[in-house]
Amino acid sequence: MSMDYREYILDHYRNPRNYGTLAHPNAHAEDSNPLCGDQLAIDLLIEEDLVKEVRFQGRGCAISQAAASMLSEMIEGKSVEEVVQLGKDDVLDSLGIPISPARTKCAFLSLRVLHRSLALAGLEKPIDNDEEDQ
Amino acid sequence: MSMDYREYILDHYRNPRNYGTLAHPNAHAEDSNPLCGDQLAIDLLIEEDLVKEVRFQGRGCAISQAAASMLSEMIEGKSVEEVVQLGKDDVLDSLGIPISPARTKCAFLSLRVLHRSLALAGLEKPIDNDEEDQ
Amino acid sequence: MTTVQQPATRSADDIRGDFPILSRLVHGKPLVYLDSTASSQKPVAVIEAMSQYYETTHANVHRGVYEISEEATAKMERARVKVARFINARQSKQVIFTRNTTESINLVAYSWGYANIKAGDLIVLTGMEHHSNLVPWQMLAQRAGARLEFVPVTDDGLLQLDVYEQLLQQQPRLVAFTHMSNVLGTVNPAQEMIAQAHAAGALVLLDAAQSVPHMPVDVQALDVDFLCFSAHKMLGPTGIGVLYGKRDLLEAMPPFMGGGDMIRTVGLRESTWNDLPWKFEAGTPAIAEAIGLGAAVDYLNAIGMENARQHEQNITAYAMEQVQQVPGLIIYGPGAARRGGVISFTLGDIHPHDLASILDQEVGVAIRAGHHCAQPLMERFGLAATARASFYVYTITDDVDMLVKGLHKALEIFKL
Amino acid sequence: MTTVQQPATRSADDIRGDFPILSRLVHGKPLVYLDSTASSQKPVAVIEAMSQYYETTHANVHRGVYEISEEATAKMERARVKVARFINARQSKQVIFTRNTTESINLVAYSWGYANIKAGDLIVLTGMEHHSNLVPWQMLAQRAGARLEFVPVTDDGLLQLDVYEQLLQQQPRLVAFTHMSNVLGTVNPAQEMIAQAHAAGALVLLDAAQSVPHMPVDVQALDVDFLCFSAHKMLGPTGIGVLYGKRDLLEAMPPFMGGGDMIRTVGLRESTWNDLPWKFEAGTPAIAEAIGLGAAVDYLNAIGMENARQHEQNITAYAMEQVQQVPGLIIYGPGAARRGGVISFTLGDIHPHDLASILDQEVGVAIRAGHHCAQPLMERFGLAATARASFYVYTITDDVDMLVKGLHKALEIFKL
Ligand SMILES: Cc1ncc(COP(=O)(O)O)c(C=O)c1O
Ligand SMILES: Cc1ncc(COP(=O)(O)O)c(C=O)c1O
Repeated sequence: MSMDYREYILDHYRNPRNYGTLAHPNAHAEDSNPLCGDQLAIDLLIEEDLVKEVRFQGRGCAISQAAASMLSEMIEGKSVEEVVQLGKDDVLDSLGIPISPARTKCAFLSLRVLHRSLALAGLEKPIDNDEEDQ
Repeated sequence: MSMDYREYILDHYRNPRNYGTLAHPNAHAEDSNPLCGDQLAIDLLIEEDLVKEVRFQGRGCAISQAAASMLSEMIEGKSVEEVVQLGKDDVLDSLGIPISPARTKCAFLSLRVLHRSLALAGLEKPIDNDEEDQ
Repeated sequence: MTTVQQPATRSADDIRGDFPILSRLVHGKPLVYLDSTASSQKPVAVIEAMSQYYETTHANVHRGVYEISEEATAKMERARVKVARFINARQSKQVIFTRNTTESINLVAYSWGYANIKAGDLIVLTGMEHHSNLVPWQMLAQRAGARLEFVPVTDDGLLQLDVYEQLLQQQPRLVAFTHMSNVLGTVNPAQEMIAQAHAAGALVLLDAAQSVPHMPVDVQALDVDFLCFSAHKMLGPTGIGVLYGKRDLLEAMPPFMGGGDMIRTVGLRESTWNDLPWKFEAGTPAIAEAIGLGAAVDYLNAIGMENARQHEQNITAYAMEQVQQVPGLIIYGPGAARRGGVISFTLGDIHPHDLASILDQEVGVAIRAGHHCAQPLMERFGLAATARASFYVYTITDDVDMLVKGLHKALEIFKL
Repeated sequence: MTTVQQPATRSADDIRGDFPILSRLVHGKPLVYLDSTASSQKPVAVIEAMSQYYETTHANVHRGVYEISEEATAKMERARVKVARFINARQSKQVIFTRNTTESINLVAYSWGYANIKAGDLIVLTGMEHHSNLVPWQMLAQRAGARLEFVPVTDDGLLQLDVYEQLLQQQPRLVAFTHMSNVLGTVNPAQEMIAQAHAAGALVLLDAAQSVPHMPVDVQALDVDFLCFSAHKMLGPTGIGVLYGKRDLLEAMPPFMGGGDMIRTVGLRESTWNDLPWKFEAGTPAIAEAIGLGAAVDYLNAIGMENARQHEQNITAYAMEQVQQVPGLIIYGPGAARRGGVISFTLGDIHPHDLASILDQEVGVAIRAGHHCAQPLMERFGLAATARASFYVYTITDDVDMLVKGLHKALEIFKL
C-alpha cells in the first residue's frame, strides 16, 4: 500500500477545515501553480497581533488541499510572529508523508500564499523564492 | 601532389580572359555566393543571336575565377541557343579536375550568373535552382 | 546506424526492443510509459545516429570547405530531404528547422503575422488549441489590434463546424488549428477545413505536433499553407522542430531572427537575405538534432505510418474498452474511430495529480496529469485537470492492463 | 558518465584522448582540427551524458509527476545551475536556454528592444561584430527608427576606444559588442567598456560566444547586463545556447515567444506569464542538450578555465611565431598577448578557399576560410576573405606544425 495517502490526508482533502472566505479579511493573497493549475486563496483576520480567523479556498490535488487545510488549523489563534516563522518543515511534518520533488509545489502552495498574504499586509517582508539557488 | 590546381587553372586565375566590363552590354547579371562571399558579374553583347562580346568581373577563389574565365572563352561567338544549353557538365569538363561538394558553388557561380543574364534579357526562361530536390 | 527496412507488420513487442528506456525500472517496477503525447521515447538508431555524428563528423555546417564540414553539411541536408519526403513537401527548402512546434508557430506569427495582420483583421482558432497555438496569436493580436475568434468544441470533443463556416464568412486572414487534439485525441477534418478556409480567402496553419508522429501526413494533399511539428514527439531528439510552408509564402516573408547563415550580404547598416530555408535559420543550427530527426524518420518509414496509425487505433480502442469499466471513470472526447492514441479521463474525486502519483509509485505507470497546456479547453469542460494516457508504436496491451490495475489501486487508496 | 576531477594541469595530449573524432582520418591523413572557433569537438563525457539520458531518463520536463519526468526535470535544472555557477550568475533563473548565441541576441532585440528602443534612440556596436550581433540590431533599428553607430577598428585590430567614449556622450540606450573577435582574436576590455557604458546610462549586451568557451567569465565582476553564448563552441552539443541577464531586466521584459511552459494562466484572449527563466522558454526545451551542456561545463571546470586560457595563449604564441615565417603570409589582428586562440591570415594571392581546400586534401588540416560572418570587418581590412586557424584545449603544437607544412605545400602548388 502506498504511504502517500494516509486517511487523515484524505479526510482533510474531502472535508477541508476553514474552507471559504471572510467578509472582512485584513490580509489576503492568492496564487496558482502554473504547471499544474492548482489554485489557492487565503483570507486572514488579524487582531492584536493574533490570527483570529482564517479561511481558504482552492482547488487542486489531495496534497495541496490537505496541506492548506492543516495549515489553516495550525495558524488559527497563533501570533503573527509565530506564523511568520512557519516554514516548509512544519508543512512536511503535518503532512507526515514523504513528498516527491514534483509534488513539493503542491505541498507548499498554501505556505507560499500564507506568507504572501502577510507580506501584502505589511506584516512580513516579501520573500524571494529562490531557495534552489546558490 | 594535389590534382586540384592544374597549371591552366592557375593561369586562368591569374590572367583571366575577358576580364572587365562592356560599355554597352545588352545582357547583364551579377550574383554572389552568400556563404563564401565570391562575387561575379557578367556583361554580354548579343548581336544577331550571337554572343559577340563577353566580359566578367569578380573576386573569389581560383576555382570560381578560372571557371568564369574559361566559360567566357567558351561562349564567345557562340549562338544564344548554344549558350542556353550549357550546363554543369560543360563547366566541370573545362575545369578538368574533381570538385568537392563544398566547392561546386564556386565552380558553378559563373554559369548561374550567365544563365541569369540571359533570363533577364528575355532570352531564356528563368531557372529555378532546386536541382537538389525530388 | 541506418535502419534496416523492417517488415511492414513489425509487432509493438518487437519494436520495444529498440527502446532502451523501456526496460528500466521505476520504484522497483518495470516502466510503463503512457506519456508519448508529451514526448516520445527514442530508439537506439536515433540515439546512435547522433553519438556517431559527434564521434566522427561534427563540424559547423554550410561554410566549411574541409572534409568533415562537408560531411556534416551533407548529413544535415540529407535529413532535411528525408523530412520533406516524409510529409511529401515538394522541395526540401520548404522544410525549416526550428527548436520545436512552438517556435515554428511563433516564427509564422512574427514573420508572416507582423507583415500581414493589420488592425481589425480576424484570426480564427479553435477551442481545443494547445497554448503554443494560442498564445502567439494572442500576442500578435494584441500588438496588431487584430481579432481572435474560436471554433467551439462540442460535448463530444469535436469542432463545431457550422460555427467554423460562419466564422469563415467574416473573411479571416488566417485559420490556425490543431490536426489532432493533445487532450481529447480528436482528429480534426483538416483537409475539408483547409479547403473551406481557402475558399474564404484565408491561409491555414496546421499544428501537426500530434499528427505527423502518428499518422501519414501529406502537405500537398492537405494543401496546407504552414505545418508545424516537433522531433521529440516522433522518436527524434529534443531541440529541433519543423516549419513547413508553401514556397511563395516563405519567399515573401521577412526573416524572423537575424544573424549568421541567414544573410546574403551584410553591410554596417543594411543586409540582404539568404535563400530558403536558410533565411529562417539564423546562427549555427541544431545539426546533430537534424541528423537524429532524419534517423527517426527512417525508423518510422520502416514501420510505415499507416501501420503506426492502425496499431494506435487498435490500442486505443482496447484501452477505452478497458478503462471504461473502472467505476467512476469518465473519458473525455470522441469515440475511438475519431481519435488518435490519447485518452483523457477523470476518476471519482481523485485529483489527476494524485492519480498520476499513485500510478507511478504503485505500478510504474507514467501518465500525464494537469491542464495539458490547454487551459481554455479544460474550462470548456469545467475541469481543472485530467489524467491522460497516450500511446505510440511501442505500446502494448500489457501497458494498458497495468494502467487499469493502477486505477483500481487508486480507488482502493482513496477508499472509493 | 560524470567527469572525474582532473589534475589542474592536464596536458592537451592527454585531453585529446577524450575526443573520439580526433583520431579519425580525412583523405587518409589524421584529422588536424583547427576550426574550434566555428564549433568545438565533443568529449565522450558530453556525448554519453546525452545518450545515457535518452536511454534511461527521457520524458518531458516540468509538468510530469512521475519518476522519469521528475528525474529529467532535475537533470535539466541541475544543468542550469551548473551553467549559472560557471559564469558566476547570482541565480540560476538568470540563465535562459535558447538555441544558440544568435537566438539569445535576437531574444533581447525582440523583447527588450521593441519595448525600450524608440525612434531616434542610439545603439552602439563595433566594427568587429559577428553578423549575429549586427543583423538583429539592424532589424530593430529599421523597425523602431533607431540609429546605429560603430566603434571603429584600428589597423592592429583593436577597438578605437576614444571614439567609443565620444559615442557614449550621445547617450546610447544600448551598447552591444563582442568579448572576443572570432576573426581577429582580439579580446576587448569588456569590464572597462561596460563601466563606461553604465556611467553613460547605457545597458550592455556582451557577445560571449568566443569568450565563455575559452577564458574565465564572471558576469558579476563584469557587471554585464546581458551575456550570450553557445554550447556547441564550448564542448557542448548543438541546439542549445544561453542568455544570461540581470534579473530586474529579465523580469521587466515581455516574453519573446508564446506557448507551453512560458505561461501562468491562459484564457482564450489573454494570458499571464510564468516566472523566470521559463517565461522565455516556450515549448518543450532542448532537454538532452541542456544536460550535454552541463556535462561540458563539468569537463571544462575539471580542466580549469585559467588553464584553458593559458594553454591557448601558449599555442597561439607558438603558432604566430611559426606561421609568420611562411613567405607572403600576413596575420591580421593584435599580438598574442591581446588575443584568444584565433589567427586570421592570407597567403600571397592564394584565395583562402583554395588554401583551405589544399590544407584539407594535402595534410588533413581543417581551417575555415571566408568572411567568418563578419563582412563589415572584412571590408574594413579591404579583404573578401581570410583563412582562419583556431585552437582549443585539445590543440597541440603538432597541429600547428602540420598547418605550417600545409602552407608550404600551398605555396608549392600555387608556384609561389
Ligand atoms: C563572436 C561570435 N558571435 C556570435 C556567433 C554566433 O554563434 P551561433 O552560430 O552559435 O549562434 C559566433 C559564432 O560563429 C561568434 O563567433
Ligand atoms: C497539439 C500540440 N501543439 C503544440 C505542442 C507544443 O510542442 P512543443 O512543446 O514541442 O513545442 C504540443 C506538445 O505538447 C501539442 O501537443
